[in-house]
Amino acid sequence: MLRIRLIEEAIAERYSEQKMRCPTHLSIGQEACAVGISAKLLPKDKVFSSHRAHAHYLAKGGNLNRLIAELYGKGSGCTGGRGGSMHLTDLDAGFVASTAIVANSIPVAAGQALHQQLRGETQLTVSYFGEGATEEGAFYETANFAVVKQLPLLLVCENNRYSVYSSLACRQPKNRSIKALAEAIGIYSLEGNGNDVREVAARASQAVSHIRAGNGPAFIELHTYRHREHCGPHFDDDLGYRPKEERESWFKRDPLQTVEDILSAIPHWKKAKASMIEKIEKEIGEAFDAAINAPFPDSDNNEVYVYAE
Amino acid sequence: MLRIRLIEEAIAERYSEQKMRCPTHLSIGQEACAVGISAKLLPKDKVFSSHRAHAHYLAKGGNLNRLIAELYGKGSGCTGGRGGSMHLTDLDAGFVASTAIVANSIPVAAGQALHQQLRGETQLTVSYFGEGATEEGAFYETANFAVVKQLPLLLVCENNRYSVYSSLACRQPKNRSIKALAEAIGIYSLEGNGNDVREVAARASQAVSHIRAGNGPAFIELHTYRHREHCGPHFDDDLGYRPKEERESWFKRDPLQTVEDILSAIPHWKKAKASMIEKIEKEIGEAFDAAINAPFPDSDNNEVYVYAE
Amino acid sequence: MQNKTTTFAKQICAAQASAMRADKQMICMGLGIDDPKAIFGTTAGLSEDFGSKRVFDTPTAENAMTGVGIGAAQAGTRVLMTHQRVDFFLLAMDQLVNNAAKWHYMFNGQLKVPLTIRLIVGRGWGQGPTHAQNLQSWFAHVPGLKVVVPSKTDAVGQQLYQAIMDDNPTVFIEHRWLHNQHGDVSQIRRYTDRSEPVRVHATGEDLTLVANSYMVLEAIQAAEFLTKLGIRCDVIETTELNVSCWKPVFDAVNKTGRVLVCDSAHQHFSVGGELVASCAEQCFSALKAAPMRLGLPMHPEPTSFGLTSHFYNTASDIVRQVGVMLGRELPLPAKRDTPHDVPGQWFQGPF
Amino acid sequence: MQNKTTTFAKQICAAQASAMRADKQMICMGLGIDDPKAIFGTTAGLSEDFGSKRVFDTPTAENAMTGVGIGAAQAGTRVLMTHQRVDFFLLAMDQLVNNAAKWHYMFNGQLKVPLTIRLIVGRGWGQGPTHAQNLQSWFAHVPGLKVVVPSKTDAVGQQLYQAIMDDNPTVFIEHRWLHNQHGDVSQIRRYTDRSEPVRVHATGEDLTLVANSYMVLEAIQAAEFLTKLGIRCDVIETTELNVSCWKPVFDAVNKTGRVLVCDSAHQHFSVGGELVASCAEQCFSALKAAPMRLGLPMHPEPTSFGLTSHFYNTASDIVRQVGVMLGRELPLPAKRDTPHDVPGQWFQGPF
Ligand SMILES: Cc1ncc(C[n+]2csc(CCOP(=O)(O)OP(=O)(O)O)c2C)c(N)n1
Ligand SMILES: Cc1ncc(C[n+]2csc(CCOP(=O)(O)OP(=O)(O)O)c2C)c(N)n1
Ligand SMILES: [Mg+2]
Ligand SMILES: [Mg+2]
Repeated sequence: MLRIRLIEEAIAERYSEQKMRCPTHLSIGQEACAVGISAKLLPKDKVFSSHRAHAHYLAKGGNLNRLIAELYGKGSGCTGGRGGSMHLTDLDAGFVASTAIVANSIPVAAGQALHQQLRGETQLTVSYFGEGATEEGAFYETANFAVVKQLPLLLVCENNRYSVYSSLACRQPKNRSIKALAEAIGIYSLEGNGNDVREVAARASQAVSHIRAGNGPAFIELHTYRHREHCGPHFDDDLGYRPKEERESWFKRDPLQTVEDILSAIPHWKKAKASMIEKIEKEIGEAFDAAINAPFPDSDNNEVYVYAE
Repeated sequence: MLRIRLIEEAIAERYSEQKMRCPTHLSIGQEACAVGISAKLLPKDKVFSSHRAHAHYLAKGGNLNRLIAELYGKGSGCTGGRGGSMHLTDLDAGFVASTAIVANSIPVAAGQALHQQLRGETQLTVSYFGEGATEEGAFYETANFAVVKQLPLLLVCENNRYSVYSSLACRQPKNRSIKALAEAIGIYSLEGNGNDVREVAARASQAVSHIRAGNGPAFIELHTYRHREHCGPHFDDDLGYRPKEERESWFKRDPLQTVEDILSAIPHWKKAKASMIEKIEKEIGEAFDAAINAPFPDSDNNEVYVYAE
Repeated sequence: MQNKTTTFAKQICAAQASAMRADKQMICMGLGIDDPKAIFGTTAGLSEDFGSKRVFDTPTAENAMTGVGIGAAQAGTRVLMTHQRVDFFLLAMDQLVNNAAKWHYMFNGQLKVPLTIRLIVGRGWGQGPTHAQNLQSWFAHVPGLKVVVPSKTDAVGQQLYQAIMDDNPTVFIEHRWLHNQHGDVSQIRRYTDRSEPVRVHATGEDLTLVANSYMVLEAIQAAEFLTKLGIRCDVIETTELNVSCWKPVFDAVNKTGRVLVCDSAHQHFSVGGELVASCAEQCFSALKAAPMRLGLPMHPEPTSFGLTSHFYNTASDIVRQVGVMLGRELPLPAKRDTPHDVPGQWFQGPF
Repeated sequence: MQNKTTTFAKQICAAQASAMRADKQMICMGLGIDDPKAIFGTTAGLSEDFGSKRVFDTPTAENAMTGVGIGAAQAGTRVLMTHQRVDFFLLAMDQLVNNAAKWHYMFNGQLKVPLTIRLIVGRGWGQGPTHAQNLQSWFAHVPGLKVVVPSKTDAVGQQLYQAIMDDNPTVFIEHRWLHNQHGDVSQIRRYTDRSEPVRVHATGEDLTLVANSYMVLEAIQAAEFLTKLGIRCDVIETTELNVSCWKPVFDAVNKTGRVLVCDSAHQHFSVGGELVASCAEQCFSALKAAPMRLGLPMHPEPTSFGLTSHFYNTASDIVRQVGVMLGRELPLPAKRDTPHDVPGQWFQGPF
């Protein structure tokens, strides 16, 4: 979690140099969701995500160097510069794909789960998305199908209360419980504090057991909050679209702080943390150096891979 | 109800003459839904429907002559032969439109309700659709928006258990309650026996009061059963896609029989009914004669109305 | 091994069965795929032969189900999906264009999407504005999609088999009036033994007819009639809607100097338009007359029998247009004896 | 009354405000329409001026919301909807094509749909495969839709105003790189005082350049450069994508005998294709050289800065192609000093 935070902060810091030239949605503030869920996954489980995918990719074990290189549009990026931040993949890590159209990777994840079911595999598939995505019919249609077919699919909704600058008020009814909605569709559904990694892991554990026992799909709504602007590196609370009290109360519940409060009781935590940070920063520095020094892909190959052979 | 039944039976009888050359979905068996709902509507309320629209159109007061002429593709049809059975309209009666794509008139109905709300009118809008339509994202997205905006919209789902030849098993989870689903979306939701016109009217009355009191949209799930084939005039139970017991039990609960059981207690009912039938058959006969004798529209005008002036 | 006892629909069935045998993991899904009518008979017996795990009906949810197909396909399960009308598939454009068409490219070749989508174009018996659209030009405009538009019973089996076994997302567009077309059974061959993306049905010196889908049958009839008048036409079918496959068309037009495109969709911003444009670009110096096209008028198909008599182009319209291009008034073929809104006497409605 | 202080985005804003004043019932909706960024500034102030009942944000549900817009429009409320990218609107094709485009026709003139849909085409700064598509040819292929593709600040206000006040469903496609284009303020005029669907930006005898959207600016630059070389070109903009409005194009091509179409979308099965085809059909005997087009290659826009340097055509590509058509090697304009993936130095990313 600390690692993801440090990586994304490094991205944020360097973004203004204008060398990472693609739309970038940071997960800062929401890391506990990805980390808590991933803690209960096996390497062979598959993961799909949305435009806000860095944390999901990294928590599943996605390659750091290839992520950073992708942001720089380099040939060594995870899609060779073709997809950018919104289209990540690391098949070795089981992170299949993230996509930029709201909700449109959800049905694809269900297709992956269908494949797993047909092969009789014990793997499962996770689909991460925001609460905004639950307004799209694609979410609903997929959830229905997943129940009909009893697919090994874990739907994870990170409810950060905003879709770009839009609050819930104009998008969902007051008192909407997305968890209750998923339940009415027929999915085994859970809910939790997305800023508390232990709680997320506990819910993930329940959901994953349910699915691995062959009981069909599960759904988890995680309440959380994004720290930075929707797209880009900055804080944007000067824009005033999020109430000050709301923001402050959520920032106080920063998922890293929550963990810190617990870990700091451990003897020598400070020292251990410092050495962790040192190691991570070294790794990050190397990733950036490698990315910056890597060559751009050759645009002469732009015609390659339009069609599979 | 009797009138609608007799009209549709006349259509069925004459369909094989191959003069009504368009896909035609009969409502026979489901008439109580349209009649019970319409009983609680005012002329200025608006109605939208799906491919199976005859009963909704007639119950709202849609013109019979123009319906039959439309089936015959004549210039005197309600769309001058352009739309056919699946695209009915009678603006004078408040029947705005039916459409042939599953679920796609539901959001349009919500738009009509939005218009009513913006104008501060006390009218409401009804959207009729089948249980198959609730599998489409369009239903869900519309329901969500209707609650957010508290629209004067009545969603009526006629659950006849089949989508063409497909039973619920491959389309919706076991134990799915569409009513409960609508409730979880946030709509005031009711459910009832769609083959009992009094029960339908009672539910309609509740729903309509809720809406007219300014409390936002309502939803009614009506359980019912279609008697004929999905599209076309015949019975098709030789195909065996509907269990015999299921079919028989539903046919026993024919909505007309249910009413008959009550009315037959009235003195002179037989005579009254016979004279009603006579009157209706005369009306039907005239409608068919007029339609058959009417000229086809002039195909030289095919370019007219592609664009509004 | 050939005989006379098959139809277009049966060949489609056979192709699916062959593919399911060749790839034991392949699945087929679609609304009504296993119902008593079996999508106009084109999927008859599949669920019985391959089981309900591999051949299954779905909820009415075109968009998500397409995404499911993409997801299973990229995971390694070959997928065939079927929709009873092109019009219904409009709901699934996001999945088709933003995912299926782009994933192989966007993920730099690491993923591929062996997904085939069968779409059926309605016509006649009051199909009307929302059951008769052929949006082939939409699909052809999208890089990453393959678009196959079959027309003949002798080839459709192999064409569908290839589309299925191809590792790319392919839109396979069948015209409803072709399903009952009789013809020779032809063996489904190996995948590598590909049939041509462009088929030459006739050759001539005077003019090149280029057609797709049902219009191929009309073009062949027109050419036969014209032959009797001493006018010899090429009849070329663009089965694959991909300009880079169309060299045989350009060769033919360079030979005849005259091209008439017979399209099965609306006239403008169409496949027909692309063919005229490509011929103008590639064969300019050989052209003896303006390249021309016949397409559907720029309004929806009306429902009424009384309104559709001239909506679709027939062999007669083709002959007339050839006359215009040759500067001669030509006699026209005799009127057909079937009503204009049905594919043949065997059809008793409704679709 | 003219001055130099407006931009394309501001004119779009002004047109919406004018329309909302002219039609007191009109509504505007769209994701983020009233947020702090106001759709790249194109809706700034609207919700303040006209209230949140008439200008409102919506759930992320493109398909149903389009249906809602259609429903309100046919009921008598004029509707404007805005989407931040064309790509997102792929979810709404069923409502657009099966309902909006067809209702006036299908219900025999009894209903009409005064709905305008603003769509924005992304480009550069890593917009990539799913944020940079321009599907204008799709919309133009559908009878019943009007398609307007503006390019210049002096006209965009009137063009949008007309689109809104028109009683037909209109797709209004704005290129993201145009929003900051400076220009003269021009008064929004009455609806009846229509601007032309085809605009002539320059006239010449040697060759006709036909362009749409952002490519109009490139074509104008190319023509200016060519003038210095003594080559005089027409520059004609097809603002409305409707063949029946294009007589000025055909007149021009009949005059010059040479046409180069500069399209802003993928090359094949495109608006550019339709223009080439229509010119070949209508101007055949006047043509001195094969009609040509420039469009985007048939693969998605890759994201990386390193991959997009040659993806889009510029004035330089136009000049080179003109040289090819005239059989002369021409000098090319100097390279620009802004990075190729941003509209100007002012832009600091991300979109
Ligand atoms: C279909 C579609 N509509 C709109 C957008 C623009 N968009 C990009 S991200 C986003 C916000 C989605 O909100 P949510 O799902 O809650 O995710 P979050 O950004 O909060 O993580 C929107 C509306 C899009 N990419 N796709
Ligand atoms: C989007 C779409 N998909 C499929 C169809 C084909 N279709 C026509 S009616 C129908 C059945 C719909 O079932 P339901 O909504 O329950 O209505 P019912 O026919 O039972 O009244 C189907 C699948 C269609 N018209 N539109
Ligand atoms: Mg959110
Ligand atoms: Mg049903």
